[in-house]
Amino acid sequence: MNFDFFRVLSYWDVLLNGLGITLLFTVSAVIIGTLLGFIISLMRVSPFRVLKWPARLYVEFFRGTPMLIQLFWIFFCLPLVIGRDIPPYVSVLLAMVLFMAAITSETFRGSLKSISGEQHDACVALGLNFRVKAINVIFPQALLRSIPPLMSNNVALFKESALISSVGIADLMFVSSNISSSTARPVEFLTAAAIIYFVVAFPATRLVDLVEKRLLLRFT
Amino acid sequence: MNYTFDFSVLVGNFGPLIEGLQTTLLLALGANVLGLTVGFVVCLLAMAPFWILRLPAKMFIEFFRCTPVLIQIVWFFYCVPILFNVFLDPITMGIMALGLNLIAFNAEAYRAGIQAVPKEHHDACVALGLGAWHKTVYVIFPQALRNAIPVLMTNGITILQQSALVAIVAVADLMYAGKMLATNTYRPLEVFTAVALIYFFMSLPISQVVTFLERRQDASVER
Amino acid sequence: AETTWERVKDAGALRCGAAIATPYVMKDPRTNTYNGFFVEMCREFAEHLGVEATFVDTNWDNIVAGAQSGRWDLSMALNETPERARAVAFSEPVSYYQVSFLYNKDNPKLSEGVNDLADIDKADITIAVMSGTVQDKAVTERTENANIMRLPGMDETRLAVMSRRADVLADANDTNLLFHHANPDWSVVMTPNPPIAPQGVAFGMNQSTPEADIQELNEFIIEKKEAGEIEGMIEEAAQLAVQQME
Amino acid sequence: MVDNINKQQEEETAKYQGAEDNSPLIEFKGVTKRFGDTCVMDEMDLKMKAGDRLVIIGPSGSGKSTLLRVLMGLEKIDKGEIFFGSNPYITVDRKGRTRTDMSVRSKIGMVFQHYTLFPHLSVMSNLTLSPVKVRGMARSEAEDRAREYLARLGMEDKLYSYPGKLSGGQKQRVAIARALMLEPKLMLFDEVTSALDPEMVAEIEKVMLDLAKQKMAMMIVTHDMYFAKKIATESVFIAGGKVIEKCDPEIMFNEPKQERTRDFLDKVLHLK
Amino acid sequence: MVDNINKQQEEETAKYQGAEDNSPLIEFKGVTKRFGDTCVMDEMDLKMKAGDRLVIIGPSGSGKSTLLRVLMGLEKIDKGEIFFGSNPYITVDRKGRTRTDMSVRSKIGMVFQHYTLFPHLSVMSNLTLSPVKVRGMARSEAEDRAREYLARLGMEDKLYSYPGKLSGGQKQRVAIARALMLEPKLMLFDEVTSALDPEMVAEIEKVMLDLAKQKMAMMIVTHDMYFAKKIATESVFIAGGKVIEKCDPEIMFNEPKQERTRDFLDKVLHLK
Ligand SMILES: Nc1ncnc2c1ncn2[C@@H]1O[C@H](COP(=O)(O)OP(=O)(O)OP(=O)(O)O)[C@@H](O)[C@H]1O
Ligand SMILES: Nc1ncnc2c1ncn2[C@@H]1O[C@H](COP(=O)(O)OP(=O)(O)OP(=O)(O)O)[C@@H](O)[C@H]1O
Ligand SMILES: [Mg+2]
Ligand SMILES: [Mg+2]
Repeated sequence: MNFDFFRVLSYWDVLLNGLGITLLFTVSAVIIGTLLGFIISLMRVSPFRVLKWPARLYVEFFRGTPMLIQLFWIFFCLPLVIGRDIPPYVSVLLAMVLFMAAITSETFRGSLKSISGEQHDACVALGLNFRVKAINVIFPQALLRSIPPLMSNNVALFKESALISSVGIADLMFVSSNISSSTARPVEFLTAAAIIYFVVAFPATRLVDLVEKRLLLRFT
Repeated sequence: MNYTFDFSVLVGNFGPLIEGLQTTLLLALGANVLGLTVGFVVCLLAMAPFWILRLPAKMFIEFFRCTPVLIQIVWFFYCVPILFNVFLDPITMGIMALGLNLIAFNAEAYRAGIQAVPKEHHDACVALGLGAWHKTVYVIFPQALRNAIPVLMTNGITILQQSALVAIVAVADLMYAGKMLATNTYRPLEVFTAVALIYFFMSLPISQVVTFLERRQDASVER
Repeated sequence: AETTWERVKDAGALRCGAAIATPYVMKDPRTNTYNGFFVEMCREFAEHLGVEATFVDTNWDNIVAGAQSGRWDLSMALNETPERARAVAFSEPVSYYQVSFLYNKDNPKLSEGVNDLADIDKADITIAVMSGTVQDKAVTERTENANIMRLPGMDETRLAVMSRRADVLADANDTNLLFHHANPDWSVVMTPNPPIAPQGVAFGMNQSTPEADIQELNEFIIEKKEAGEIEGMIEEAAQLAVQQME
Repeated sequence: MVDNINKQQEEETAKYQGAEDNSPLIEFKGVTKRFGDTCVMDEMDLKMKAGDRLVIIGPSGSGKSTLLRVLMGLEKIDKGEIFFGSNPYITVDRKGRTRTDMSVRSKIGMVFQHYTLFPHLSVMSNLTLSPVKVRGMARSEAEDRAREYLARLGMEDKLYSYPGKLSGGQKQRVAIARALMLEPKLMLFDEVTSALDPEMVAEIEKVMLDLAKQKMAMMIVTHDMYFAKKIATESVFIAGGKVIEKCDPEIMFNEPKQERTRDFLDKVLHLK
Repeated sequence: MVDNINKQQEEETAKYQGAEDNSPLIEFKGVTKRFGDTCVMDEMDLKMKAGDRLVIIGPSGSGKSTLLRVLMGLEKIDKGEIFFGSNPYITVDRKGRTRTDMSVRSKIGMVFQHYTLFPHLSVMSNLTLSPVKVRGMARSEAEDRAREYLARLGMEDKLYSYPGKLSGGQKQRVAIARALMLEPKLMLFDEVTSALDPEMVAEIEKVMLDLAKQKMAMMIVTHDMYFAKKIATESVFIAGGKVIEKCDPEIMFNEPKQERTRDFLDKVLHLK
């Protein structure tokens, strides 16, 4: 069998377009999901059961089921449940946001927990009230510690986003299998797509490592 | 909400779901067997002193960690036969595609476990006259394994969940059975909810064990 | 309550569910524009209503659910099957459909050629179909021994035959013919006689669509048919499809 | 028995020259503190006068840290009460909940073994955070005062450094300055030198001796008996949740009355 | 200058009663060790006789640990050679690579500050691992010997405990027993008490004094000058990669010759 990887070049703009869609969905979901995740992590560390338990259940559920079924459920079932139409890109974004919020809330919770008891003691000894302690001492440290794992979460979401092709969103994955079949050249185009994903994700993971080392150097 | 639930569609249709579940378990189990064994070998290669061994292992790991599982599976299913002219049954292919992914992630878990063994223990081995082999077998590996277990288990559940992706290439797993049933009965809500719950209750006990193990390891931070 | 078309007019857009099936519904990957003769029909019907046609990507698994849940107003290129009739309302058929089979002539398992369904209904043969389509149902009902591989979209079914994960691709006769035109060197199409699952291809709508609205759509279709415009559209779409594959 | 000793000691220490202000500063009355089943403070009584520098010694796990943490309001108590001056400071209400007078708590400062500086804030911000945010002091005033304290501790050149860039001794000096910023009436030191290199120990002990000269009231937990002897105006030995011996440091370190104190000192001073 | 001092000191120490065996055990000749740009050992010369117990003191970062680690074969050196008895033990070959005589290395045992017991093995397995796996000793013989050593250190009841269940002092005793199992000719101790509670320090120091009575050759890095004085037959002060002073411990701790030694001791002994 002969391969013609030059074929890929003539479709580069289409593939890039797909990547654009992928990135658009990823970035939007990262922003909204991270904010939501932060709120959920606060619910989980709060002393009130009414906040704690729903948050815990939510996180366990979204971490305990395949993202594909979450996507399907939100895409097909949610409109039936609420009895209203939801535009497809909203469904997909919602699925990604909910998934992202579940994993980032764990990240935030981990960093909140990792702040030693001694820091809390020091706040008492300095007479800091809850507001100052939270805003000036605990959150900044938790946030700094969360940066590297949050960045990893973003890369993970970027990769997981390939799933949205399965409900017809024209992302990189969708576009490449679409071209594969219409040009009858799956090897070339699927390989190209894999390489594009890699080219974006690999430097990102390196960056995570770098930032992690920097932060460790500065704050320990 | 104007939807009337009808979970009775599930009653007569548990057969295909159970069959799908069996396939899902087989896929997850097979991938884990590959991941736990070969992952260890790849980890050793990635830590080898010779770049000839190290480089390909690292490239393998990075490639699988930095591309979506979906494209790995799709690529494996459609491109491998074209490229290499090999035809395996879909379940074997599924196990291999998922297994390769898990190998990469587990290799990293093993590596982290090995690196988490305190540097002082290497020194202690020298002071005790333990050679490289004894040190590795009796001191480093047992501790590394213990360190790695929670991550290995987490990776194991993740691959159980990722195995749902093989439905997209028509391997008849739980997700696929669910999709078929949803299409045939026109009852996606009931079917997908049931499928989601099945996945959830498979992952839950394992993730509870992981939480327990992590807590225990945190409690015994000592040299 | 408002009727469906009134609501569409208010919204200013006719939403059409698009699952890819050349030449009925196609999407040019380079420009992201939709074409195909069902797409044309949608555009013209939208014009008839005085609105824009918008297209919502979907696949064959979900094309019915989408109409049911009101995700779009019209499901394009839906075959009229009794099961679907229970879930959605159909328009007049726009064109006619039957199942054909495409295979690789170099496949050793099929070296003797395929003349009817019995030739491929063997335990070592895998037939790829788009899941949830009529060909899926038809082939499932009529075969006993062959393995059926249900894939979510046309892209995947074609990839399956190309990669020889599947031996035979069961698809609409028009669609298969086009694929054959694009790959004449290895593919062969067999159209069984008597035809398998001959039926109309129509628009699907939510069952709550008022009778009068359906009637309005039907009249529109019949008018086009009688004017002979449909054949022209099919021809045009087919040519476009072949071009795209090059 | 313990009560007897305490009374006897109080008479003796009253004569001791280091203690100049005889008004009571802190008084523990029958304070009991349990962690689950282990009773860390068992109906403990303890008095400290305003001019005192009280050194607390005792075996590991005897509850020295717990004593200081209770006083700082970091741990609840199960029974008893603690007075500050003549006001009740920490008490236990009818439902067994610990009540703390917050206005009193703000008069006590504490320095910990592991510095516990805020790593994301500069030295300056570490010092000014509480005065500005809680006490409502003007920022410029707080900064002036921070400069003054840091200069006094020889750290004027590290004003805008981050804690991660400082040595252990420097961190501990910043932690002391941070506690002093609130001008506490009483400072608590819990093994503040034991995480430091031996040479830096001398550095911090010098700072504490300087504070002693300024008549600051201190409670000090330390394992360095030589330093303890030098700084204390008063010393207690605690073990098993009780005050075993409380007396003049001269007496404690040279001829302890109690068998257990002698035992402990022999061990720690390597006399055995 | 350093050479001069060393010669002078050697004459003096020869008279010292503690040292009975005058044959050389360890000799450093011009050993240089760099970490990147910092030179931690700078053409260092050092001699130790077979009966000696050499205490090494010096400021933090002066290279005391590095000296012991080089001797244990844990660090490479850049120049110079080390003799064991009359045999070259560690040398540098023409290409700058460090060559270590493995048969000699197995005659040296080392105990570390942080115990470094293997947490996944019981006390017994910690002790028998090396004799059985490396020396090929029969398991029963190794276990007998382990029992003997543990009994000698008062640990006979913890034979099958896991390190996680032991106190710091107990862990350190096990670590010492583990090193002794190989019957080394020379034991290296690197601040073995500085991670321990003060009372446990006494426990471990007692064990070391017991070993001293049995004439075991030791090199000891410690920050406890009182203990140093008690155990040493010989002492060196190092700073800046050089041996600043090497002499009888009586002289070192009472009237050090060198300004820098005096300075250091004043600080550490809280005399300043
Ligand atoms: N948060 C806690 N939960 C349970 N037990 C505790 C807690 N804090 C302290 N303890 C126990 O209370 C006892 C006293 O501890 P404390 O830290 O006050 O001793 P200490 O005298 O400061 O000892 P050290 O000299 O080792 O610092 C110990 O037995 C300890 O195990
Ligand atoms: N692995 C290493 N890489 C780089 N520098 C090192 C390394 N180990 C030690 N050093 C440096 O070498 C110098 C000597 O360190 P060493 O640990 O020998 O000192 P020390 O005398 O034992 O100090 P301490 O009393 O604090 O234990 C220090 O400046 C240290 O920073
Ligand atoms: Mg304490
Ligand atoms: Mg050291």
